[in-house]
Amino acid sequence: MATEAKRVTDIGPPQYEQFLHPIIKDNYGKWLYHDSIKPGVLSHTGPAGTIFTVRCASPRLVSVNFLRDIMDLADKYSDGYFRFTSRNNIEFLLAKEENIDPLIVDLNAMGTLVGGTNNAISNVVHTQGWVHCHSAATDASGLVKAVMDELAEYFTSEKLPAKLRVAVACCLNMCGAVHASDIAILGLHRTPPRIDNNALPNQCEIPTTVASCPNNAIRPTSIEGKTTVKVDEDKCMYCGNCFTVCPAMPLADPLNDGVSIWVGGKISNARTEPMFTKLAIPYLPNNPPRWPEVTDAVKKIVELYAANARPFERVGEWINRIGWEKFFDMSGIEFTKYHLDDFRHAGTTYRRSLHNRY
Amino acid sequence: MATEAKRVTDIGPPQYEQFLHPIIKDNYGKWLYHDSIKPGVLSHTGPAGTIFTVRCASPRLVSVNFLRDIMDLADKYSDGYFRFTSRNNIEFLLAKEENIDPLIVDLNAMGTLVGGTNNAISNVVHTQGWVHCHSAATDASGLVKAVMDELAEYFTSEKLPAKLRVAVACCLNMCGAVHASDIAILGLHRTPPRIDNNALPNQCEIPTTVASCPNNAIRPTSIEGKTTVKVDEDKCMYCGNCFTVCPAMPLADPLNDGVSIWVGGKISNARTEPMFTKLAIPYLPNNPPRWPEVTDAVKKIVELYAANARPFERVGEWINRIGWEKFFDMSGIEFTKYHLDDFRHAGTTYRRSLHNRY
Amino acid sequence: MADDLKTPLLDELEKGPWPSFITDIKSMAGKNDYCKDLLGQLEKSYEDKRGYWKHGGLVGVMGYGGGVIGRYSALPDEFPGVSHFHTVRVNQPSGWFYTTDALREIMDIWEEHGSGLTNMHGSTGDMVLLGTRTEELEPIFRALTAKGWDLGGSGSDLRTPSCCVGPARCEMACYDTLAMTYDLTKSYQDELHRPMFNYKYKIKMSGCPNDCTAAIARSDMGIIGIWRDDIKVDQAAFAEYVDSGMDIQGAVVDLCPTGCITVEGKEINIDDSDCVKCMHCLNRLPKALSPGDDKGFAVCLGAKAPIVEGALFGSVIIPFMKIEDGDFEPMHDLIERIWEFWDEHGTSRERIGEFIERISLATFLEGIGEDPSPKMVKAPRDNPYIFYEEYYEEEGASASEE
Amino acid sequence: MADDLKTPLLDELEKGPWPSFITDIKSMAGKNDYCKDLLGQLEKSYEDKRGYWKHGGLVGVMGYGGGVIGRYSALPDEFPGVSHFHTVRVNQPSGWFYTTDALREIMDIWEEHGSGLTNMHGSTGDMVLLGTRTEELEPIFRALTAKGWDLGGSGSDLRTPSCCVGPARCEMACYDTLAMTYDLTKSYQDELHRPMFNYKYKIKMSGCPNDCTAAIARSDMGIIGIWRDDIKVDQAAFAEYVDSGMDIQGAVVDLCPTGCITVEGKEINIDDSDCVKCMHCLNRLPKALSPGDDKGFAVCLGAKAPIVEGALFGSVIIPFMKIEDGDFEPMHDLIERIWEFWDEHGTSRERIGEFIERISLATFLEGIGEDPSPKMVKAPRDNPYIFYEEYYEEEGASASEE
Ligand code: SRM
Ligand code: SRM
Ligand code: SRM
Ligand code: SRM
Ligand code: SF4
Ligand code: SF4
Ligand code: SF4
Ligand code: SF4
Ligand code: SF4
Ligand code: SF4
Ligand code: SF4
Ligand code: SF4
Repeated sequence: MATEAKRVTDIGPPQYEQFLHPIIKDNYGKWLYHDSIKPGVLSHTGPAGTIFTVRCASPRLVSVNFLRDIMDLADKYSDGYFRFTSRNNIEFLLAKEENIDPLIVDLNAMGTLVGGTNNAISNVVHTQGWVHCHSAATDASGLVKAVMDELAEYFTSEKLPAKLRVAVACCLNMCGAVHASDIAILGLHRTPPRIDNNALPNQCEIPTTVASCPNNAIRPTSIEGKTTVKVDEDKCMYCGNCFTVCPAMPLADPLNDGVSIWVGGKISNARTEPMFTKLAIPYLPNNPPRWPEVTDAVKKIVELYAANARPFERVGEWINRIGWEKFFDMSGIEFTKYHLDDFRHAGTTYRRSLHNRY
Repeated sequence: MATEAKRVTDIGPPQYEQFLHPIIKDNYGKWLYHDSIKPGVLSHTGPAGTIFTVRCASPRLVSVNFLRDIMDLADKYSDGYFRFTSRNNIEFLLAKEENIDPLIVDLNAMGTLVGGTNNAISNVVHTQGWVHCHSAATDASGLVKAVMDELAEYFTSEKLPAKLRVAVACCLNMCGAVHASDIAILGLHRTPPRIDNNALPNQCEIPTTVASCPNNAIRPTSIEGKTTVKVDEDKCMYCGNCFTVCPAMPLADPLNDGVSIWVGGKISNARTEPMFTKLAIPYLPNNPPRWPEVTDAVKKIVELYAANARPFERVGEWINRIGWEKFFDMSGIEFTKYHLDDFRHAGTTYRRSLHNRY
Repeated sequence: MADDLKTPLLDELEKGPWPSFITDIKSMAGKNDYCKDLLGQLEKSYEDKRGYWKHGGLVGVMGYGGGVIGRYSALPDEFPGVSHFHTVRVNQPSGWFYTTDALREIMDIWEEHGSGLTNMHGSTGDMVLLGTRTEELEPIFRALTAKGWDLGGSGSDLRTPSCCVGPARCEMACYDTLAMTYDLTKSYQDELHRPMFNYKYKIKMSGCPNDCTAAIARSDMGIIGIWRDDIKVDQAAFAEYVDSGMDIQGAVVDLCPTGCITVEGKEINIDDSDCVKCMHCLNRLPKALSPGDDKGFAVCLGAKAPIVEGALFGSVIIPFMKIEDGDFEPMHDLIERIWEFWDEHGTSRERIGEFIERISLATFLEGIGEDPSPKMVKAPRDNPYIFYEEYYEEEGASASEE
Repeated sequence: MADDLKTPLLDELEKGPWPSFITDIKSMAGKNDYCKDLLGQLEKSYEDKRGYWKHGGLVGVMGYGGGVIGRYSALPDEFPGVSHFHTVRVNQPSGWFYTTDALREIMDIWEEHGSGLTNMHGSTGDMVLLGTRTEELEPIFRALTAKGWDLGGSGSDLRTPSCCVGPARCEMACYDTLAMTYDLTKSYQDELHRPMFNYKYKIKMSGCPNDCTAAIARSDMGIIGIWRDDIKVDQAAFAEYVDSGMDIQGAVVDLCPTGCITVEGKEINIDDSDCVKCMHCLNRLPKALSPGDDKGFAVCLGAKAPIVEGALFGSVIIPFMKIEDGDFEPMHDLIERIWEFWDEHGTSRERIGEFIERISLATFLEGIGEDPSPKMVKAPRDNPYIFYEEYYEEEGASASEE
């Protein structure tokens, strides 16, 4: 074991240049253009030549086994250079065009798919779920697998009107991109926290706990001489923020926890400004292992969008063009009181004009 | 004097049908179309024939003398039928086309102008000012007169890109249309209320007074044993709502009261949804009798708009198309911290995208 | 007398092309002290850059709580003519239509009992008789009612409803704004004259989305005409517009907010399923296009000026409704459900728009018994803070409602 | 051993075309108890429809406050392999570029000291080593640092900055996102490793407004590339697009948000004074169009997920800035002004976006010493509630500031 003196800290990450393929190094900052070769395959050209990118899906929750298989392919086809994308796909960076097809064959054999470029559904930004997080109202990796099995054809093709970004988060903390995705799947609790009055006084700071509630539903109280908190159940909308700061206020409720579906968010500035995702379906049951209600609902929205949007129109742009009333009509999704905003800026969502489709 | 028994109440307004010109009665609900004959003159046609409308300006604050002159003309030219518009113009309803020009001659001789139709500046929706209201930070009728003297050519012609609606209000109560006008002139106080601690305990209800403040700047306090209120001057933005409920909190301050200019509001649903008016110039001095700084500023905005907007583009639509940065550039109006919203929904006004003109 | 009155500042406002209110007031200054002293006090305001009116007191006519705005000069010794200078709000006729006979009667009453100055009209819609003394109020009231006129609103009551010219002189009108205004005003005399609401309640009626009364911005309840079926097209009339050389593409097609108009040769086609009834194409082509046959109105609640919570536009509460066979009952029913719920749950000086925002649209709709519709919102919520009311009980798998 | 492990529910997730994380975890289940018991506990979660993890405790490596997420099973007796199951966040290299040599070294360390499961990568950008015991943390840390790797952030600290591929493989990049990420990460090691902020602070760098790292939605500080001059046009390359039969009108011209593109024959013209740099035309025509020469970035502050005050997108605080001659000083200066002001005036668990909204943009700008610009807002204020700071004193007519 190393001695104390040799312990190093605060070195930061390794300098990135050592990980760049020579062609990339030479073209760095000087790229001229890119081309799309086929789904999952791009080429980028600069004064120093062309690099070919082959992108494959990853479940993101991957083992050293999976990664070593990937690395073997990188050694075989891309001079040992590869990268991950901001949506957790894997990109092989090839100097030789002729390596593209053999690499794809090997990737498919490994059990993964090549695609995710251009007007496709790319990988799903997601979270920990029942695999690792205490806060989860649903699983994340399982939902992603179930949904992407249904949508795989949209990953391996570029037949959608535009890019379509799907996100999954297992609780309202939304670790990821739920609030700004074309389609988002959000796990949620639907009943107020149950308070463990024995544990609470030791485990939690009362002022922090009280302050954590977005809706002022938590008040200090005293039970058998011990200071604890109580929750005004009429004011609680199950966000779980109290649980984050106070472990003695768990929300998990197998009977009522479930999943909601959101649509129409976007991040890029292309054409329209970034948009938040909006509520489509307030509640679907947790139905593991394959969440059929959820996969169904998502697939229907994707297909409706695919059939009706214009070229380069993202989901939110499409809905804005046709109007939300038509989206609900066409999708057959019921419009309920839950769709009406009632948080901070709710008033800014009311329709304050006569512009409506009849 | 009438006896008690004969006193009638709650009879409501007279039935309107008795005031309708016979042609109007016959075409009621059956009108086919209208035509614009010249500035200030319209014709409306239905199965029962055509009625000609001649619209003239009114200062709105008018005496029985003025109205009697108008009525004499109505008797002479429009069978005694006339009406007022929602913007306080006067409309003569003529059965005979040949009466149009003589009526216009007589109206001009009377000292008023014919116009306000189509792509014109119509009459100014305004308020009481120093003529009648205790709350006024500026005069209203005088401002209107000063401004419309400058803009009269836009009332009597239809040469603007679209309709242009001007409003004046003498305090933040905005009795009228300031919050939704193409250009608005708003009188404002700029220093906190001065509290008359002697009068207050008798004249005002403390809880109502405290509750009246949009910014929670008012707190109950006690001075020499009497309950009164104090104002947190850092929180006060001079809205005058406390003065409305409590006469012992006057705001008038000749040195600092003044006028602000707002632009880009609209009401109709034509093309775009209704829009609020936005701050252009935070403060101009009160400079009666002719408010040269104000008339100048308004005229410059009108001329900039006239020269740059596209056909049928209202002021707000024009600014939205070119962007606010360009509006401030082109108009030479300084953009200051006062333009940055800091009220309830301020965050919704921040630019949350990269869409900017450089 | 006007002779000894020096108003050098106000005199400046007699110059210029726009009709001068000063010239007009001066024409009265020889006739009564109200006008003479009004000019004097106003001149002083112009010198000093401040108003000289005192906060109004409670004045009015017997049995009425509204309709009069009390006003007193802060300088009664200097300007005794305006020591009292109250306003009488007289309920205007629907659409502001008059005959000279009728209005002359009012002018005579007003010249006898007051300053002879008016606002034709106030921003809410009333005929405003500007400036009289307390002791004149009851005589004025009696003289007016004798001629068939009554007071308007003020204070926390229903304010005088008003409407656009609508079916009386406009081909765009989708419902009878004048009849509705008359009916509502007559039906709610008590609410108009006796303040007992949380705060003021204004109703404005516009016959179509051009909204010529600014209902969406200036009325707690805006009743705005709309149609549900297709725009009616007269292709022959359209061809005439084309022949006239009008820039149809630039002035109409390109400005349709949903891009649902196409023109082929001399034929116009509208994809009505995408039309948002903005009115622009109808406005430009009134001879060729007109609202459909299935006409009615939408009801928008909550518009107001900025005090206290910020300005609001009205928001759609009833996306479509119509009056059939002159039966206003459904409208009364709606209004009463709204007032009842606001009355019970609103707070003092809380406009209905602020009330709805405070308790939330969903709660409000439940309170008045209406169903939610996507037509009521720009978009569904974007935050996940949902109050679920249906949940599963420990026992079985069936959803129950709290 | 995996043999005696029955996971009928999870097995269902081995079917279908998408790569299966279950198959992958199973491949490890023979190798260590972490994976075996993870599968067991997960199967139970799938049966019971709930998670079985306890709230994390405070675990970490010596001298660091962040970089490790403590996690314990709620059923340690049943699943002892995951009784501890902590996450180690390892700071990824800029742009997530690796060589097989480098990553293999990490895999070896991780197989020796942990579950062998990872997230490549976490949503913030870290390499996430998923599942190990407390006693392994220090050894892992030492092994990693020996190979040149360090931990990422967690808790109320600077989180691991991340960036798009940028100049390394993208012709749109307006600044060097990789260099900036590396510089900021290296410069703020203390802030990254030792939580002392009010709350987390995330930085994401995108080379252009396509924003391929979602900086505008997922980072307290989004540094997003932009240019100020004209789009560069290669008309010959444009002519080739035209010749290729591409629907230029439908796919490009009609979709420009400001309508500032016109095409005549085979020539494209852009009115750059109206262009809002949305990227759409460049995206469609990468061979013909590229960002101008005057390139740099905008800084957007405040993006976050909905807890507590609702989700926010970042808002423009610095409309334009650039790094010249590799000198990051101005950027450091900006960041430090921001942190200092937030530190002094923000409250605990208040993200910077919430902080700015609470104190107002104007106050924030004053606090960090930046001037207001119309580029920071969609539109100026629409309410009249203005706090004037300059006013006239009784004495004279000159404006003074409080
Ligand atoms: C590799 C990656 C950056 C990285 O550092 O990892 C990347 C790379 C490219 N992006 Fe991206 N984008 C990447 C994530 C994103 C994201 C972030 C996200 O999805 O979380 C966005 C914002 C998404 C959103 O708006 O919700 C994003 C929005 C775009 C857009 C705008 C699309 C639109 O029209 O809205 C373009 C332009 C386009 O494709 O036309 C673009 C264009 C590109 C180009 C063509 C840029 C170039 O010239 O090389 C690259 C290939 C695109 C492709 O896959 O079709 N990239 N791109 C990311 C790949 C993620 C993946 O595995 O799928
Ligand atoms: C007479 C009046 C109604 C009344 O009952 O009194 C009226 C009458 C007509 N309006 Fe209006 N509008 C009247 C106030 C309004 C208002 C309210 C206001 O200004 O406070 C608006 C909303 C203004 C706004 O958006 O800020 C209004 C927005 C319109 C529009 C929409 C204009 C636009 O493009 O935004 C039209 C359509 C048009 O002109 O193309 C319209 C069209 C018309 C037509 C053409 C309707 C018709 O077919 O007869 C009438 C003559 C228009 C003209 O003057 O050019 N009317 N009109 C009002 C005349 C006021 C005046 O004296 O100037
Ligand atoms: C006379 C009139 C202005 C005019 O010159 O036309 C008027 C005059 C007053 N208004 Fe108003 N308002 C008048 C139409 C409006 C309008 C416009 C409208 O009705 O279309 C508005 C904006 C729309 C709205 O209702 O929000 C308006 C918004 C206010 C407010 C702010 C209310 C708010 O919620 O923001 C106040 C303050 C209050 O209610 O205490 C107010 C209060 C007042 C008071 C009573 C002053 C007060 O503090 O109590 C003013 C009496 C002035 C006087 O001495 O005569 N007045 N007031 C209008 C009524 C005449 C009529 O009956 O026809
Ligand atoms: C691991 C990761 C999800 C993943 O599967 O990738 C994650 C996991 C957790 N996040 Fe997160 N967040 C992760 C990225 C995000 C993101 C996305 C991002 O950074 O781009 C967000 C949304 C953006 C944002 O920051 O707002 C996010 C918003 C939150 C929030 C809500 C914060 C808010 O202000 O709204 C919380 C709650 C909190 O801070 O107490 C949270 C809290 C948590 C905690 C620590 C749970 C907690 O209550 O303390 C989770 C630990 C899970 C576990 O057991 O491993 N996490 N979290 C991501 C970090 C990995 C990495 O370092 O790369
Ligand atoms: S979204 Fe919630 S449950 Fe999922 S990882 Fe983040 S904090 Fe945990
Ligand atoms: S779950 Fe959220 S809303 Fe409910 S008490 Fe906890 S913090 Fe408040
Ligand atoms: S705007 Fe203000 S000052 Fe003017 S009339 Fe209305 S309440 Fe009085
Ligand atoms: S003027 Fe307005 S902000 Fe100031 S104390 Fe009075 S009510 Fe409050
Ligand atoms: S609102 Fe419509 S119906 Fe009424 S006058 Fe205006 S255009 Fe005509
Ligand atoms: S009414 Fe408006 S939305 Fe409808 S077709 Fe005409 S211009 Fe288009
Ligand atoms: S954000 Fe821009 S520079 Fe970065 S990868 Fe995406 S397109 Fe390229
Ligand atoms: S970048 Fe966007 S706004 Fe600028 S010209 Fe291209 S499409 Fe238009």
